[in-house]
Amino acid sequence: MKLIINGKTTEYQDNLTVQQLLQKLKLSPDQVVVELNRQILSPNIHVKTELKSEDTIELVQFVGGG
Amino acid sequence: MKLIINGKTTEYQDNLTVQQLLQKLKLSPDQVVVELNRQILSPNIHVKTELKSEDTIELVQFVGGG
Amino acid sequence: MKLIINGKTTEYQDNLTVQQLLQKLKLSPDQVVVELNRQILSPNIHVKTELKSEDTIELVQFVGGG
Amino acid sequence: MKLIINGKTTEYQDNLTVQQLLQKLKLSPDQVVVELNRQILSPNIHVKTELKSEDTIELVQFVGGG
Amino acid sequence: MDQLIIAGRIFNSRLLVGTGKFSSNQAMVAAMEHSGSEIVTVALRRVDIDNPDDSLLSHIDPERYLLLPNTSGARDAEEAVRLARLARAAGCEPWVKLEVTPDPYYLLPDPIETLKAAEILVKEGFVVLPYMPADPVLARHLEEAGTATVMPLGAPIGTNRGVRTRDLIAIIIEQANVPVIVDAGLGAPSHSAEAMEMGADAVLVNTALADTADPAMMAQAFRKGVEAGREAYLAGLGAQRQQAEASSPLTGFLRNN
Amino acid sequence: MDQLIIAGRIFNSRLLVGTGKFSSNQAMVAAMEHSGSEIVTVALRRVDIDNPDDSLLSHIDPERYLLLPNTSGARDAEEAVRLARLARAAGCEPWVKLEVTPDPYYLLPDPIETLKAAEILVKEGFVVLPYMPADPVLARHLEEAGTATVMPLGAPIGTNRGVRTRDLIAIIIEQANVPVIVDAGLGAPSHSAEAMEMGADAVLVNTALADTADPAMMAQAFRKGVEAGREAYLAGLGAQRQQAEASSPLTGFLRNN
Amino acid sequence: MDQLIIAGRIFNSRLLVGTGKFSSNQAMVAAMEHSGSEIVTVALRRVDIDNPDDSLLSHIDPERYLLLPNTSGARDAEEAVRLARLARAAGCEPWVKLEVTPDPYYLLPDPIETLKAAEILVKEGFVVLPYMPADPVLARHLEEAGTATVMPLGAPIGTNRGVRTRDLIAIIIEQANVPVIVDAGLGAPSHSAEAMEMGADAVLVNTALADTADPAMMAQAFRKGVEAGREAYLAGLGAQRQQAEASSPLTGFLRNN
Amino acid sequence: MDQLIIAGRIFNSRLLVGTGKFSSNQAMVAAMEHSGSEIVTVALRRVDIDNPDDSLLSHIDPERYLLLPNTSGARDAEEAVRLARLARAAGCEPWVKLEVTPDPYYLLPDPIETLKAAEILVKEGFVVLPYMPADPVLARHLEEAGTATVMPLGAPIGTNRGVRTRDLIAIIIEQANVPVIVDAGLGAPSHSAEAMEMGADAVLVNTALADTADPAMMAQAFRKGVEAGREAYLAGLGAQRQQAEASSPLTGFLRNN
Repeated sequence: MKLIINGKTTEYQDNLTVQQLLQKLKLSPDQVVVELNRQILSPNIHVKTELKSEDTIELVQFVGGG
Repeated sequence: MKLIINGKTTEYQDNLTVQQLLQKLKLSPDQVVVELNRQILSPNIHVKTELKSEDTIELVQFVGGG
Repeated sequence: MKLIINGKTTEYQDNLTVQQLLQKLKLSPDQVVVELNRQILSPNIHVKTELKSEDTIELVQFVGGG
Repeated sequence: MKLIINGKTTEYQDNLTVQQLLQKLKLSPDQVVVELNRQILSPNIHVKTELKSEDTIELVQFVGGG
Repeated sequence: MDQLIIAGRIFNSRLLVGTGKFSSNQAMVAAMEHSGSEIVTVALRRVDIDNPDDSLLSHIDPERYLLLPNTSGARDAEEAVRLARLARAAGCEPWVKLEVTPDPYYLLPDPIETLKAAEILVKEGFVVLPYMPADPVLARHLEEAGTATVMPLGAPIGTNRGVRTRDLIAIIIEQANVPVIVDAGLGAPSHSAEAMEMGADAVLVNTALADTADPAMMAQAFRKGVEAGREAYLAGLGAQRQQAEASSPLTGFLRNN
Repeated sequence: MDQLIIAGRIFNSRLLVGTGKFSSNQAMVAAMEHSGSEIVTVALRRVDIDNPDDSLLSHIDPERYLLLPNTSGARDAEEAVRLARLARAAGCEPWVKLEVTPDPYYLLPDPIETLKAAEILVKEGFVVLPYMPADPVLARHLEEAGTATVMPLGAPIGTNRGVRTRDLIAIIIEQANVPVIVDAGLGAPSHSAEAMEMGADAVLVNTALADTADPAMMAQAFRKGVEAGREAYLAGLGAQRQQAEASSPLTGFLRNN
Repeated sequence: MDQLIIAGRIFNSRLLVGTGKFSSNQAMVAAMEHSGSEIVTVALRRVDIDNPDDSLLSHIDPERYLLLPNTSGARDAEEAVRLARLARAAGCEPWVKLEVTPDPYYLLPDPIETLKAAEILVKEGFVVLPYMPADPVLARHLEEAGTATVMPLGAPIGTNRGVRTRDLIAIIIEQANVPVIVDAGLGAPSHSAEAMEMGADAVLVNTALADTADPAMMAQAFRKGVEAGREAYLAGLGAQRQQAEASSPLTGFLRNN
Repeated sequence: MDQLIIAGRIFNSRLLVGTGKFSSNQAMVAAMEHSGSEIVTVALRRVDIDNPDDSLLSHIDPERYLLLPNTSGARDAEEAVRLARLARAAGCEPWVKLEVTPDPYYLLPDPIETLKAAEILVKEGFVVLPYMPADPVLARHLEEAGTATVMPLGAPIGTNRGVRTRDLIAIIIEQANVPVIVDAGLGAPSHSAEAMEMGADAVLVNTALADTADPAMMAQAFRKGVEAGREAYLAGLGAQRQQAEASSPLTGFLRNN
């Protein structure tokens, strides 16, 4: 399955939910916000959201800023 | 005939063209621009433009400005 | 006896020491500095300093200043 | 004869007048001012002013300045 | 008691601080604490998948500070709105420091796109604090659009040049019905004091705190500068004079004239 | 700990205050207390024989404040020396703020007479703090004459115009080996902070405190302004830049470019 | 030869003058002549029916001056467009100085409505010279909309305060691809020279010429000020320094050290 | 006709130029000619015995320019007097620009030594033009000593920073009975125009002319700047305002309100 994550394309063998993807990437859901195909996902649906090939995912977090 | 000229209402006995109005007001057509009911009139049609009651006329000219 | 005090001339009947003058003027010696004929007097000699006619006395004190 | 000219000491075999010194140095009298032992010399006495050993001579001229 | 009220919320500090460019999180936290600030700005960025840094948020006590996400990096209204929504989704309260800066060199705010984004975000229920040029007419438009404050720039971000737009900020302060927060360019406590003496309601500082050998002491200095300016404004400053005026009585010196 | 040392004496406050022109002694005392100052200036005048006002001194706690008599009103060195001697005779310590101002209109200091008086007073054992033009060469002459400080003016007395002589005061600070105290013209806390940020050792303020609706609050504001400027100076201020510098990271926004 | 080109039209003067507020038409004409200007602005107003004044135009030689009608008085884009069309109908060339100033007190330009009007007028074939805030991003929007110049304000109209928006105008000049004309607030020839030294292409002045005892001499003074600033810009100004630099050689004075 | 009179001598130009630091004598001469100046300053130095350069004087037409020798390099009154005498012995008229600058770094004038030298030189029949700090009281002392002018500095020599001592120079101009010539630090024509608008009688420029790619054009620019400022001063400048003032009539736009 081909996913475009933060602008980079990556191959994944098996199917994934958003929750599983975050686990693979070692990201805790309360640290990042997930945007799937330009739609913001609220954390509570990570578990039941299946990813499909060509999905575009943005993972963002807070950093220092003025 | 009731004309609203530059915001003031005035009564006129007989019918008037724009040209005749300017003559009455002693204004030369090359000094003023005439706006009739929000439409700008080019000088060459002053003569054939009949005014009717309730017409709104703006007569403007250049003054000093920065 | 004629004394010039702070620029003003005053007549006094009887002889005076500096101490007596201050008493007359109701000025406490620790509030004012006395200059007698351009010489600064230290408080401890007020009592034995006799004034004579034509003496010029300056009485100064601290006031608010920047 | 030892002359201190503009801070530098120089040896001269024979006696010199100020005029002769300027000639040796290829300096025209109307371009420089001569100070001999802290006394300013007017050009007209250059010719009759004999230099002696240990004389201190300053030769100055105009340069650009603000 | 003298308090700053933004969108109905009460603050006792009139100094907002940014969290960018600090040499370490420790330096940042020290600066935040010494500043006495109750509002700190943060930015949103993509996670670096390969080495995700530890979360900034773990260093900021949400009981003590209101987290104010900015939309820095947005070049137009659409990008700014998108960032604001992401920030809210991250669990922040719906407050946003709106920044739209198409020019990456001077990072100056875009009046057109900023107003457009403000109108959208207000409708979506955001409390909008817009970074803006020192433009009194634009300030009125933003206020009419429902922004919670206006944040005119004193000088371009990070220049440390102070209140270079003084005349125009004075007009904004005179005309505004929402708090005026001077943002950007304040490089020294004297700059922050000057802004407050003019009647600004608050100031926001970041570069000046991050860009020093001792962020904690500098933050404390700005805290005092802001308080000094505010208190002077409340007490009432004397007018500038052309002629001198003696501070000591001139009459009655020891001479007769 | 950061202390101000003048003639070997240690002070914890870097704000000197004048006692002139207050609406009441109560207002003066309140300002003195809130300023945190440890040095207050006073002037000498003839007693008004007909109605002597109550002594100023009864309002100033000598344990708390060093009384610094000035020579205001003096138009030349001779008058200044005479005033200094009278002040000492009044029981003050031999400290004097030397002021020689021949022009009653702008009250600007006389460089020639000030230096002359300084040389005499130093010989007589006075600790001399001379009010002076912002003139770096004169500052060196005074220092060589043995003055304990130099006190260049920021702007003419009472004008509230701030550090208008900035370039020259910066040179004085750079070259001085004695404390530099900026005196006169500082009308707002931001002005005092600016002077301290430049590296001044202290400032003296009077008119700005007396000439306000709330002297106590204004004095506190100046106290904070002076501390803010000093701490910023110690922490190290960033340089002014022509170009902007982002306070948020610019890279990695949600776009692919 | 150094010429100003606006919308393909060549001008030898870089000073535009306004015709408002002169004590008499004679004073206005004298000022125009001594200014050397080739572009003069005029306004449009309702005729006073009861006593129409003599036409301004009879005093302005169309061979010598390009008449530039402004839209002063317009509070939004619609009114500005209406005024521009009337001016064109009056026989002027389709040039317009676009002014949209909703606030009658400070007369500051509206960035939103100015851009909106500019887009309409450019489409209608006008050569648009927009009066605008000193806002570099707005300048780019206007340029992209097709305006012939940008005219950032130096200070609010009629204040005579000079180039108070200096930092921002410098950025506009650096980034602009159309002539930058500094408008409003220039009260003295030194102000106009400063703007030109910064690299402005031209300046517009009115109040300063009308508001003086001798408009003709003041106009000549501004002419020289503009030329002086332009020539200095072309010759290349030296940088400001913190340290002094001798203008006379320091070495080799009459001493041995 | 508006003329400058110094020591009874009439000049039509109010711009004095220095001859230092030019890249070539040709550049210097071109600058002198385009400046319109009638007074040029020169310095005195030891001849370099080993390679004496060609005389500066051969490039300066004595019919056209009054040669004004300065005492640059002098560190005290004695050295200044010695240089003045040497200059006179060189055949110059007894005019001297008095400079005493003990500090080789900032080259600031010494108020004490300058006054001392002025008193000596005036007694010896010199026409003395003293370079001085912007110190109004010192200006009076120099005037009383008999100097022909006072020459307060705008900023340290060669810094190009402009009239940084503005407030004090304004007081000097107000009080002086001799011509006030602003010297040093004027780096742009706008600076010279500003000084003249304030009422200065003349300015002296050197570094700004030598330190440019085109000295001739820069000299012409300063000439125009000086004339512009002078004419504006004579015509009468308008006051600065806080509020805007319309340059177009505001009433009677095409609406009924």
